[in-house]
Amino acid sequence: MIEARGITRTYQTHGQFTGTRTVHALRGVDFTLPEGGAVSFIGESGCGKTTLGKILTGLETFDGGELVVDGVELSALKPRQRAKYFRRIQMIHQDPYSALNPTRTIEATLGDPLRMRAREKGGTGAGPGAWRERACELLTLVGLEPEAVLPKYPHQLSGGQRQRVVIARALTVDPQVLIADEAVSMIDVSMRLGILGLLRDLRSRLGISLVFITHDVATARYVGDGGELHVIYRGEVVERGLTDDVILSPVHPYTQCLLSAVPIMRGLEEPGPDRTAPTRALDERTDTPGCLFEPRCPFATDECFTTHPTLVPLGGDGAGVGAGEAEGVGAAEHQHACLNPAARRVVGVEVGAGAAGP
Amino acid sequence: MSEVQVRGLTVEYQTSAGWLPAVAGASLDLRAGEITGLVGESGSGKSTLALSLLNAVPAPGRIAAGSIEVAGVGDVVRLTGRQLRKVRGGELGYVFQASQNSLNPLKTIGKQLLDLGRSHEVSDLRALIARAKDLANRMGLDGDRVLDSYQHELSGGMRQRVGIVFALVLNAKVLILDEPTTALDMLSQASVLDIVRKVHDENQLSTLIITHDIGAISEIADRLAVMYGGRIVEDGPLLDVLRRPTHPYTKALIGATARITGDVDAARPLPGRPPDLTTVARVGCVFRERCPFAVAACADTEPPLEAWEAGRRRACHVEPSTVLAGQPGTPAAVGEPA
Amino acid sequence: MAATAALATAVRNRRPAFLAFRRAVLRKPSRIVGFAIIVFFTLMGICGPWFYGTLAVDPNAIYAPPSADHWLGTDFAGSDVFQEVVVGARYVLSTAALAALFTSFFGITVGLVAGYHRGFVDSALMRVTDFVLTIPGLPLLIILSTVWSFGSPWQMGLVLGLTGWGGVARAVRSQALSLRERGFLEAARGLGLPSRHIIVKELLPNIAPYVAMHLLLSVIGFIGAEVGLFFLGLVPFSSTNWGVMLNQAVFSGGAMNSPDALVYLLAPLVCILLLTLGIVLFLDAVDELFNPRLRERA
Amino acid sequence: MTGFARRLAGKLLAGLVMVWVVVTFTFFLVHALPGKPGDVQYEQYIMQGLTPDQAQAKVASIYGFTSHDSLFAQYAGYLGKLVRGDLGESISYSGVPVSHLIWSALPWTVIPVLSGLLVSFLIGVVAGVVAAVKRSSRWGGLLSVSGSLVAGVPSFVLALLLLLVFHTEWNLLPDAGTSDITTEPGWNPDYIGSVVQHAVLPVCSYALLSYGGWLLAMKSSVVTVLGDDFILASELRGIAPVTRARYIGRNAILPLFTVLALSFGIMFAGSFFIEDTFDYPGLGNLLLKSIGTRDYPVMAGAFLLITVAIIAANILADLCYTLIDPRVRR
Amino acid sequence: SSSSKKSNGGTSSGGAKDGGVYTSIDANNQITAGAPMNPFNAAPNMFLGYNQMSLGFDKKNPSDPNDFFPGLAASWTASDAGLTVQLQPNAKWSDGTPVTAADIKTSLAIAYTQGTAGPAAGNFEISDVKDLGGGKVEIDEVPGVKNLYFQRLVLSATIVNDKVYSGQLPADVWTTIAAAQGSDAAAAKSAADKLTAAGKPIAAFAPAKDISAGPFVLTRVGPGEALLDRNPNFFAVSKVSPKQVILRHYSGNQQIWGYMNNGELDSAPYTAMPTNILDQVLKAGYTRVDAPSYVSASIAFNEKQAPYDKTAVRQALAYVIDREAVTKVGEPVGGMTTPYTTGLIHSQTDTFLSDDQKAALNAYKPDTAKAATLLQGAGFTKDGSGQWHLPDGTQWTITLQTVNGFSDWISASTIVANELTAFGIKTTPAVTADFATYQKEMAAGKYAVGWWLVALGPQTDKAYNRIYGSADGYTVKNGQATHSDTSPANWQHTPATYTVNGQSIDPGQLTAQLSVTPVSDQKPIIAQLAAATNQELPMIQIWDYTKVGFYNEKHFTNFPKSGQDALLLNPPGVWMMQGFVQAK
Ligand SMILES: Nc1ncnc2c1ncn2[C@@H]1O[C@H](COP(=O)(O)OP(=O)(O)OP(=O)(O)O)[C@@H](O)[C@H]1O
Ligand SMILES: Nc1ncnc2c1ncn2[C@@H]1O[C@H](COP(=O)(O)OP(=O)(O)OP(=O)(O)O)[C@@H](O)[C@H]1O
Ligand SMILES: [Mg+2]
Ligand SMILES: [Mg+2]
Repeated sequence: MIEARGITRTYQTHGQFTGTRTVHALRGVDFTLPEGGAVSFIGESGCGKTTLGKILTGLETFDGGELVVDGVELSALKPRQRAKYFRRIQMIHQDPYSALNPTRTIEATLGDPLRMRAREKGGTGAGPGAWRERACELLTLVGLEPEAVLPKYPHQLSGGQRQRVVIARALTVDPQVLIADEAVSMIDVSMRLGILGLLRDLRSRLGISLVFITHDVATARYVGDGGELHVIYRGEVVERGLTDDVILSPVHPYTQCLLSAVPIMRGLEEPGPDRTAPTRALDERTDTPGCLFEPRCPFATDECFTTHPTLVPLGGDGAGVGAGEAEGVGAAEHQHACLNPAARRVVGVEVGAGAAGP
Repeated sequence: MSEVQVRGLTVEYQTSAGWLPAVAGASLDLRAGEITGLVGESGSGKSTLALSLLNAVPAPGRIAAGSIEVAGVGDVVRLTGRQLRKVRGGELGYVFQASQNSLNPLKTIGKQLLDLGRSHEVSDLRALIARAKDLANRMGLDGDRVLDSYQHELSGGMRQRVGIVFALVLNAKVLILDEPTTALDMLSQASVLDIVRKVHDENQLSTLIITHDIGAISEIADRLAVMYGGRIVEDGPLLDVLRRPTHPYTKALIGATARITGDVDAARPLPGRPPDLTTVARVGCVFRERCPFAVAACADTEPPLEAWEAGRRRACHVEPSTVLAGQPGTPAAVGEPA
Repeated sequence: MAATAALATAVRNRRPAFLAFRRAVLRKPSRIVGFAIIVFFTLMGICGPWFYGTLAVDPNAIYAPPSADHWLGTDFAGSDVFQEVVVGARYVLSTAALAALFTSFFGITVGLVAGYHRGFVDSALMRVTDFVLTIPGLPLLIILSTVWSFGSPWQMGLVLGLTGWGGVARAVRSQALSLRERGFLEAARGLGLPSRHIIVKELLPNIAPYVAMHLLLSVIGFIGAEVGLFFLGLVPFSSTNWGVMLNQAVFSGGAMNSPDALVYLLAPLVCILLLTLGIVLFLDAVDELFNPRLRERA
Repeated sequence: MTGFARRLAGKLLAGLVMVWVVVTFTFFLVHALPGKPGDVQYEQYIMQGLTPDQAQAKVASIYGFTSHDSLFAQYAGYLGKLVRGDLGESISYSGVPVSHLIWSALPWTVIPVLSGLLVSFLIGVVAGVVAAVKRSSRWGGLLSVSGSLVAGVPSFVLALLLLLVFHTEWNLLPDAGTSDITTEPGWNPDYIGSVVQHAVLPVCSYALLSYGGWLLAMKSSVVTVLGDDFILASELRGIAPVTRARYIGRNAILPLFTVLALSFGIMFAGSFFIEDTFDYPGLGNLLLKSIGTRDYPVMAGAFLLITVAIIAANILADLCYTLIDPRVRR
Repeated sequence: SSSSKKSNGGTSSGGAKDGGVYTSIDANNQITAGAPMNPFNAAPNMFLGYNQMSLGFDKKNPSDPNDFFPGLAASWTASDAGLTVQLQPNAKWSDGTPVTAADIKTSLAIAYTQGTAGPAAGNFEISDVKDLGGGKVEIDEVPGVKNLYFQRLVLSATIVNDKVYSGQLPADVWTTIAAAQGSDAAAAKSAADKLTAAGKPIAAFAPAKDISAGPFVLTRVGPGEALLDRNPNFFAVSKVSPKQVILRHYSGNQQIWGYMNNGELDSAPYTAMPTNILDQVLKAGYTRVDAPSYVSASIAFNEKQAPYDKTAVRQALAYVIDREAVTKVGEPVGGMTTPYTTGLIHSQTDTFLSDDQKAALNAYKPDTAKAATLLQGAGFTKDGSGQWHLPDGTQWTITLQTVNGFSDWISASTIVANELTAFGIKTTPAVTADFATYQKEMAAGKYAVGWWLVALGPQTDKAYNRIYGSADGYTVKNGQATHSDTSPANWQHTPATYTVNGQSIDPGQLTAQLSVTPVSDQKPIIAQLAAATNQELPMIQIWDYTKVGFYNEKHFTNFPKSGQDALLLNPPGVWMMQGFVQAK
């Protein structure tokens, strides 16, 4: 469905007083998203997740690599032609508050793309009121009551409801891929699960593929069922594999740090035995010839400082040895970009038998 | 020994529908050396409660009833003017919800620190600076550099830590943190929580930490209080509450938290949407509409917050055992739209 | 069937807008006053000349004091000052309104296009905007007035409008730039909605309160500018209007020195002050009219 | 600081380009104007009793010959002279250098505008703070409305009203000119007193004119700052009220400095209304007079100077901002 | 106010008793600080009769163009060679040096460079200026040229100081003048150009200090105000009472009204004013003095534009307009309704026309019936609603053009428009922004009907020249008129000949003739022109202006009174030389 090959994106920032600075937002990201599949990206703030999402939806250009949608290389197309492909990829914004136009009712918000869609399809859309039916249908699909929601303005809805409307709007153009960038981080905890469940539902019911972008690994796990997890650090994927593989036996120290940072429910869970933390805070300005994570890595060696590691499959004894370089990989293999890979158990595990758990 | 005793605190806001309580009859103790976590959904009144500890409810709000006894100070609700100002920052350190923006953008951190010292008539400003640097260093900041920086030169996590420095530099014994990690990513959140714990322990503080993320709070809190619709609906020792939630809301909240391991399908979203000032039930239990255990009594009498076990309190008409057993009658609603 | 449904929706949508307007205006007495003043002058501008076709000249009643016949007295030619104020309102108001429309139109178009498209279009348009902003409008206008005889309100309005749109364009652009990064606009682009649609339906409503406020405020500004030009006698005129009245009161009526002519001077001055007051008072309601969030507050 | 210097240089360059554009624009505009300076003078001579031939000859000798160069050649010549600071010679004051006229008019615009601006800034800012703090009370609302009203009233209306009250009615202050002619110009108390007395009304007009703007700007700025988190945070830290007021004040006033420089430019451009009303011999008045007599070089010169003032004010505003605000300073 | 606290103190440096400060307005000068103190500048800081002198001062006597008050010349006699002038025995410059023949010679040479002299009718032609000694100076006219106005032109020439100005003149200026007046046309042309070219530096010349031969010396020029001190070396200093003079510039009538309202002026020049202001001014203690003004306001037609090419139309309009009422609104104080349109002001009509001739003139008394008859005769029709239609059927509308700042015209237009509209011709007044544009557009034929000043006298040839001169396409040279219908200044487009009383006349030619006819012989020509103008109405005269001046006896007495026209038509400086204006 979507295949990204070595996507890179650099920004030139012109500080008011500082000179030009180059920010490498993405440094060669590649992944394949099969139909109905899911890929999750996790990483800390500023590592390029949103940039990736925007590139995938055509809101941002990339300056290296190739994006292939349905076998078509997009860089070969004219911008106008590209739009058609990008339309199949829809973004769900992080902030449901700004993702809906505050001056328009939900009816208007959904109506416009639906009418446009109907016009494109030509006669099949039938009567002028057809879009309204479709709107109701979509709202029901995302678990909202159409009659109650349609005439309302965004500010009259709760965060969770808004996010559902956002999803419904994305569905108006019959997308094949949804990009969810921090889709639940601004939503009240109690309602997050509902949205995550909805996304998972859409995958299974409509066969929509999902790119899930987050810094919260736990949520990635909820939608990325059977999909891949990519750990991204300063624009570079440092580890990837099946979601559960990566969570349970991360080999890259960065992944381990990220996973260690997931709070554990004391009393219900126990911290993993090998919890680690980065030795210092992120400084995007440092440039090293070697591993980008080396300055913060608790396990860094001299080699890390000089050699830049690239993604390699986990060594023969690992769990996720895959089929290699063959096209159309079935189960994704577990890869990492670390010179000293060592699987560590860092995530909290449920307290086996204790007090009652739900 | 309680450092802070909140009794029957009611805080109201003026709305177009009149004065409505954002916090109703809340009673809470902050004990020395203990971190109390306060969780609840958005709009449940957490920030309002925290601000009223400093008698700083923003307009158009007012403390309508209740008392807040702070050890060595007395009832904060009765304080005014200079005395109140001295207590703020002096005895009660507050770390702001949006701590990223809690600093004057036009002044260096050091200068603001001096302002703070002068405002509290600290005689030895040099010592104050030294203490601030020390605090900063202990939180993993470069004290010298930070004091010479402007707010915009610091990252979100650094500002959060500077906020804690400001709260503690005058030797406050009580530390109140409102959503200290909400805007931060996982790594920063972990380090901030870590620091809070460390500082708390080193200074033997009474800490109140507010969040809506039950996971985050369980990392560091000793006690847990759960708020809903302006009421504290349950409290007790953290581990105990997490293991044995006896209020349906607590139970649901724990159950709605995404976990990194275990059965994905075990977690369930809460039905309905959280109430706000105007939609919260005026009579009966505030949670009853979303409560799978609701009984007839819930509709007309509000359950009081009462101790039911040593160190545990709850406000529910349903028997603790019923809730613990997790066999509700008929769920009130499923799916979000209520 | 579908048509009736659409009609029903339309009706449903229209009524709340009207109700919201009424509610917003009625919320404060000051707004009612402001709105009433605006309506009063608008009616004066539209209907004034119908009431008094040609102004009667009465050489035997020059500078008559206010009386039942002449509410505000008479002028140098024995014409009724009140009638002159009423008749003179149309030119002044329509010119100012046209100028405000022109500025808004140019300003919004340039601002939106620049802010939305960015890149080359943006920098080109912004250079032009800078130029318009830099050229001092009023001095330019008085120089232009020697070439152009701003005979009709259209011409005057156009010229006033052409010199004044820079500020709006800048402001609209910066708003468009910030809105552009807002989620709903990204979403609209992602959905493949046409640019025209996005600009008109998504961007525009969000800057509407700003634009409306600007429109009202610039009406005051333009009245000041044009009346000033007439007052200084810098532009030719062929019929009476408030600026002409001021000019004649001061320069041929001696209103600054003669109490007889004072009413003649004060009548247009007070009209300008009143209209300003009306707009100022009403402005407060504008935000509420456009922002559904504020509108709803009962 | 090199970044700053580069930025400054960039601004200046952009300013120069804008000046050039404006010069070009005015040159061609002014040459497109109908009516010759001689026509005006000619009719005056006729009315003084000269025969048409005499008047014609006199006009020809006074105004010299009109240039027969192509417009473009004239333009090139004008630019060339301009680079050397030569704005040409006045026509209606035959032969007097334009720069001389402009320099003698300039102080009579700059000084009143500046003092009016400063006075209104001080008063407006204080009133703005009051209006912001008391915004929910009746007085606060009244203050804001009065501010908007004054801001909306045309300048000449204000000037006329001032003149009516303080000159015609009470005869407290002179209505025209810059000083009493019988006083010897120079640093003597009589002259300075007279200048001040004559400047009161124009300065008041300028001040009134911009006072409302400051009030409104300061009010909204203070309201914004009051809502900023750091103000609440400082309250929660027990910062002394005086210090907090300083925090609010500094943060609120900062964005106004940009406006200050800008409004200098705006008032400069609008000065002719007030200068005409008080017959004050500033730049605006010079421009008006030169238009009346079709004195192209003076017209172009005055217009150019007004534009340069605006451009300079813009640059100044920019620099002001970067110097004061640490967020953009480096 | 600024003048109210003027002190009368200070040491007296002159002869007469110290009269303090005299404040007035110079209506002709835009007093500008920084403009040169040079009478030849277009905007000079020089004030005729105060610090700018001529040999004599024109009494503006319509029946004697050579009637002058003595100025620097105590007396003069015309001779065949030209004019011999006896300078005032005591005439001195303010620096103490005497006024000499050299000063006269330089000044007259400068006049050539300023266009006021030269080989054209109406300009003098001087062959030489001779110092006869003893203060006698002889100014010789080029032999063969007999300019009627030679004496008048010499006497009214501005006299400046030779030491100051001769440096600005080319050394060979008199040679050039001679060439310009020579018979070789080509050489004359190039010499004339040379003279004009020499004029510019003189106009721009800015002397560092005022050296005056008049009663006052310029001390200081402020913006819009000039301060002059009494010249202790003035030949008649004992007659001059004021110690200082403050002259304010003229920025508009309303400003003068304001000054008078506050009693700030000792005398005020002519200003148009409405009655309410007149009352106000009289109340403030001013005395009104009237003097004739050789100007008349009229509504003129562009006869190239239909229907104004028809005499009947112009006559009909004259019958509709009630000039009495118009004057009352337009110029109630300074205007006198003109009884007949003749091209001259009323008093001159009285002087030059016999009673019979006057009786034959049509006064065009308001008579709408006559107007209607005339129009119907010309093929115009009136529709049911009372609107007049042109012969081609279109509705007749008039735009009556006036100029901004001419408040009397603007006011008058209102009532004219009202009258015409009431008659059935929809008329709107339109105001052009300034006079330059007005003239330009008028010359370009843009206005069909507009206001126009006529009867500019006192010389009758000038008055008629205003109607049948350049505005009508005539150029007059040496009493010969040439007509061109395409000349750029030609906007009136009156026909080249009129038939009056069955006799065909060429008004342009007659006007040219008038300029070379002595006043005593002008009557027959004027009779013809007046009758033609009255019949054909190239313009409708509405009112004759009166020069209304004011004085206030608060500080000074002995002002010229009404009837002393010759004085009143001169600036107060001339009054003072004559011993008028004495401190109280
Ligand atoms: N338009 C832009 N111009 C310049 N730099 C940019 C731009 N957009 C993003 N960047 C930079 O690219 C990097 C990646 O940004 P991105 O927004 O993709 O991060 P993110 O992973 O989404 O972070 P977060 O978790 O905070 O949302 C950052 O360093 C950011 O500063
Ligand atoms: N200034 C105010 N005026 C009126 N109502 C207010 C005001 N501030 C808060 N409220 C209401 O009071 C209730 C409690 O607000 P509070 O900010 O204490 O909630 P919270 O638990 O901190 O929520 P969050 O998690 O979103 O920070 C909410 O319903 C809110 O709408
Ligand atoms: Mg992001
Ligand atoms: Mg909160």
